[in-house]
Amino acid sequence: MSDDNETRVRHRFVGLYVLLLGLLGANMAGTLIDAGGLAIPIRLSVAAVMVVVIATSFMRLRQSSALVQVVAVMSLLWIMFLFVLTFADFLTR
Amino acid sequence: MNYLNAGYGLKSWLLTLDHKRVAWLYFISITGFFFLGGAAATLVRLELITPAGDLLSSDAYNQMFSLHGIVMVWFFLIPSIPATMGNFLLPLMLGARDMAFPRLNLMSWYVFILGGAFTLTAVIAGGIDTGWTFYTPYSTMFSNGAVLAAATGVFIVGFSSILTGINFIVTTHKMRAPGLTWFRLPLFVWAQYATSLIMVLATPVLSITLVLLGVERAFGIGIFDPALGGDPILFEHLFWFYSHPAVYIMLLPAMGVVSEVIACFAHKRIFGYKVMAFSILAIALFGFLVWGHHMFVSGQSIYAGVAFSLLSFLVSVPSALKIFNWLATLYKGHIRFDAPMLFALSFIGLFLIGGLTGVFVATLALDIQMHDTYFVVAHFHYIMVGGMVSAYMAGLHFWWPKITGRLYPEMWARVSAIIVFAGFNLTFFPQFILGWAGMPRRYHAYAEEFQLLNVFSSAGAGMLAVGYLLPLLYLLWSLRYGARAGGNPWDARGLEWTVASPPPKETFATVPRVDSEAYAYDTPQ
Amino acid sequence: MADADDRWQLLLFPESASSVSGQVDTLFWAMVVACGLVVALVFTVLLVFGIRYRRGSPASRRGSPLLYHNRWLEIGWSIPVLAAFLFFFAWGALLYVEILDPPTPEDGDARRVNVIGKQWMWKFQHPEGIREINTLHVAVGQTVRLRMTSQDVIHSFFVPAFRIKQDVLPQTYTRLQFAPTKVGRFDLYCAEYCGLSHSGMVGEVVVMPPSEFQDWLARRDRPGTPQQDGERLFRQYGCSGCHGEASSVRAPDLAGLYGKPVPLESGGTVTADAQYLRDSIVFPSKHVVAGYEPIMPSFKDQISEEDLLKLTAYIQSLTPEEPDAP
Amino acid sequence: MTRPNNQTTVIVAHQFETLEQQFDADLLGMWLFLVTEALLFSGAFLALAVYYHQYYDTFSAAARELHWLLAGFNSVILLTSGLAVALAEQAADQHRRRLTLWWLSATIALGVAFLGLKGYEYYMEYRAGLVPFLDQPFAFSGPDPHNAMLFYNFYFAITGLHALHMIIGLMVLLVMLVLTYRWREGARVARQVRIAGLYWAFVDIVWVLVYCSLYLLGR
Repeated sequence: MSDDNETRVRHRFVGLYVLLLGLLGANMAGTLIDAGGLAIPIRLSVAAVMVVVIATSFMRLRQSSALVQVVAVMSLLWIMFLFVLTFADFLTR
Repeated sequence: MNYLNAGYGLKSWLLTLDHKRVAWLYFISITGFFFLGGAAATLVRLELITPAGDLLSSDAYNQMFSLHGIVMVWFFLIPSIPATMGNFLLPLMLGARDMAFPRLNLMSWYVFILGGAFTLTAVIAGGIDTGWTFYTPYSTMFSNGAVLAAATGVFIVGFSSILTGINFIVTTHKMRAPGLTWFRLPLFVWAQYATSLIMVLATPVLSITLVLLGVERAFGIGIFDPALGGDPILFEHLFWFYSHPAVYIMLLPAMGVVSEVIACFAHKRIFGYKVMAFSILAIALFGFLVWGHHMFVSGQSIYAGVAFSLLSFLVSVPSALKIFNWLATLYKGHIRFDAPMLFALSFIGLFLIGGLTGVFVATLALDIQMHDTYFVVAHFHYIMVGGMVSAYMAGLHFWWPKITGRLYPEMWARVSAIIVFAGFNLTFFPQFILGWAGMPRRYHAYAEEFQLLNVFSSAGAGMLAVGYLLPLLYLLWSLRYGARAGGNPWDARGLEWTVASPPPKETFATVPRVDSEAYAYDTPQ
Repeated sequence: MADADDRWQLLLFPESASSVSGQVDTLFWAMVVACGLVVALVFTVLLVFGIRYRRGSPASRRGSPLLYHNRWLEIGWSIPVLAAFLFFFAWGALLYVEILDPPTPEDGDARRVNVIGKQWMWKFQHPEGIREINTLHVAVGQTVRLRMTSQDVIHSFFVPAFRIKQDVLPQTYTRLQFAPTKVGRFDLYCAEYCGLSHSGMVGEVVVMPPSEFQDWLARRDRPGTPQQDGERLFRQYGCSGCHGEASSVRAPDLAGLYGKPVPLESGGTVTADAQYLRDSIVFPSKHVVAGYEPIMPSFKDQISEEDLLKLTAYIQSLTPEEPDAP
Repeated sequence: MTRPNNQTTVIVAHQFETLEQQFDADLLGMWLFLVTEALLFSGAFLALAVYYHQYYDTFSAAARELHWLLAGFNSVILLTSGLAVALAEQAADQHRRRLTLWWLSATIALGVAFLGLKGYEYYMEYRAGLVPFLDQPFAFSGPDPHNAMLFYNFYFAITGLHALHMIIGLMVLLVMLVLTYRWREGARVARQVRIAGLYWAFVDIVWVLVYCSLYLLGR
């Protein structure tokens, strides 16, 4: 591992950190605008992007083995089962 | 020098990191819980001999069936096969020296005991009368029992199964001996793996549900409180998201055990190995998508009910396939009827009836009648007791020589298998009819016309008690007086039969290399 | 009920006494036969293989690869299983929707009975205002519609002879409809565990011939119909102050509201059914009607479940009855 | 993929063959544990989503009483601590003891600052009468106070659960600080810091979702 490489990794972390702060700021600023029915999906999407950034880079998911990636995706899939089937009830009452 | 005589002090057991000794710790503790739950069931059945509520008070009766449910589900059935035989055999079958995380393994037993202590505290400090389902708002606002202590106990014991699940998954992925590919694994390992997935994916939802229930009960932080606009049906969704897959935590390991036993005693490779392996995974996956079939008349949307019913029918297909494949395994085999095989065959019969009556309750229009009646009680006892406990007994007898190095008395074991089968059917078959006729469950006193079938049921329970006490006696007896078992008394295949009985402390001096399929019964060992 | 010989019955054919119970029984017995055949088949195969291929028997074991896996056999037995399952699923689902979401009877003649479950009794109020506890009198052949709620925990209204069951929830209205076809007394149970005297929360549905039922109605006190009481309560609780015709406060008009879609301030619409009316009294900010301020105070804990049902009945009566209204 | 390299000095636990196998097993185990944590929180979020669906107006009115700017600043603190722990992992990977100590201490300091601010926020809510339990008077001024209580119950339950995870995470990081200070073997420390860092990043993720769903969705 060269020092050069290390510096690059460090710069990437800092860059992503700035991106995260930007997304947080955008999401907070977004509350000042009336986006109507789109407000909730937009805010959740921005938060989802932040989650993806943290998971893939800070938790090094991208560099992890395929097995670990499958495990991470599995958790999303099961959370989806929980939400979709529960809302199948609440949305059709 | 084997793992049993490698050390004698209490400390060598209580601080052991050897998976084989941890399995013993679990064996002893879940046996205790089994007979505690059984004692509660005995009182329930005694009460139900007569229609009037005369033996126990209503309060005592409600506590007994709640205790029976909580203890049997969380402190016996869920840990039963994985924590005992799974713990003992998984590394042996994988050719590994131990679990991936031996300390975690020991810790999960301590967590289990801690959870048990809380639950027993609940029993002493006022009892628990919510049933094992803890439905709100009864559990949060109306019950006078020690709900908080019991829920804490269940919450804690949940972590024990989460830790066991993580350990098993990592072990199966990372510790397989060279040459032991996924499709060379015994089906027992597949079953443990799928079970562990369910433990890891379902249990946390129960944990958070109990946390929310706990803060509501303890601090009045209403989450499900209808008076604040909270929704009791939401609790049911969260509860059953765990508790339906939990049925498969109990059932899948049983299917694994039965596959091993049938292959050995038919002396033949399991028919359709890959179908069997994939159907285990399919059951584990689909098991997560059907929880709403517990709520067909709960006030859930009827459209959601229709969707959950369809998914429930789909999950029964892989289970049906497994039964057919076990039958096909017998075809042209060399079948021996030793006690493990008798238990395994009774598993098939009872699981078949349990499964088919499950199709009845998955049928929406019939479930209107059967929901919360004795039909449901009979159905899930056929799966959990008839199925799961029979398989547990099958596995216990099958691997007893391996675990202890001693043979059990064969004749007594066959007698006990037959008594259990007969007693079980006498206990629970009448309950199907009772439920169809409309006797609700959890009734302390009941209408007079239900008495005859209840008398049958209670008589059967007596038989069942004898059938379960016998093994306790003769297995203990065999520990001292049983004949010495060789390394492989059943002429079985699999890595666990290649080591001495009981296995040495360091199971594998050199890591074995595997170059054949599982169940290679065609080739002499 | 309690005949001395009652207790020694086998109960294979429980009493069947409602318009749907016969259909449920047909489905049940069809499944018993189908599953019985499967059980017989599996046990026969077990027995035959067990005897023929016991260790030491002379039967031939000449092998072929098909002994260990056979794709066509696997497919061959999964397809019929799946087909049979789908058949029973569809049958059960259609009947379920018919039972729990039934159409209004063609002659429009449905008795609306209010039901309140509480630890540990059932309280009924007839449309004529007659009250009963644990016993519900109805006429044979007449459709009965129950509007049910609970005062405390979850209960479940279960009449086995009618093959109907529905949970009764706090703060929520559930409904159930049945048409008895036999005269007699039928057991009513609470099927959802509700605490200490759960097994004591039992009652009876008494089904009478229509003429006797009319006599029974005539003999009973009539304290006032739910609608009449509801109208009185509407004034007493001050509802009329805002929702009345001469009111100066801007509040939605309630006449002709029931069963109609209501546009909401937050977007979307909701149907003005009984649950909506109840929520609007107890949780008024849950559904704020489009164009109105959320100024209505909550009447939570101020109005009993009985009175809420009466108010609902009154507001419902302000809309002319239409077939198919929930 | 960065891997610990000086295998010769490290004792592999007896059940493993190689250090690499052990490291893979540890990572997989930690990820599986995080899956269970994710499902744990998802249960609470599901309940919140169901109630948002039913009582959107009440919930958003209630959410507007929260101190969203203060909590936003707190988010910045937590994201920064996430960066710090990632850099600590990197430093440990390079076997740079002092740098690792530095970044770990920074992470812990930021985490403590977050909890302190969170506590202050709770205190302000207590003063404003927005704590609907423990027999406190509830002083919400909107239309249906009891309905709004439901929102505050969730607010305290979910943020409380998150704070509990923060405290556990801080204790883990403190242990890491001690282990790094002692520095028995570079590869082992790197592995341990890496796994502790995963947990801290997960706590970060949960907060992002908590902040979005409790503070921002209703605005």
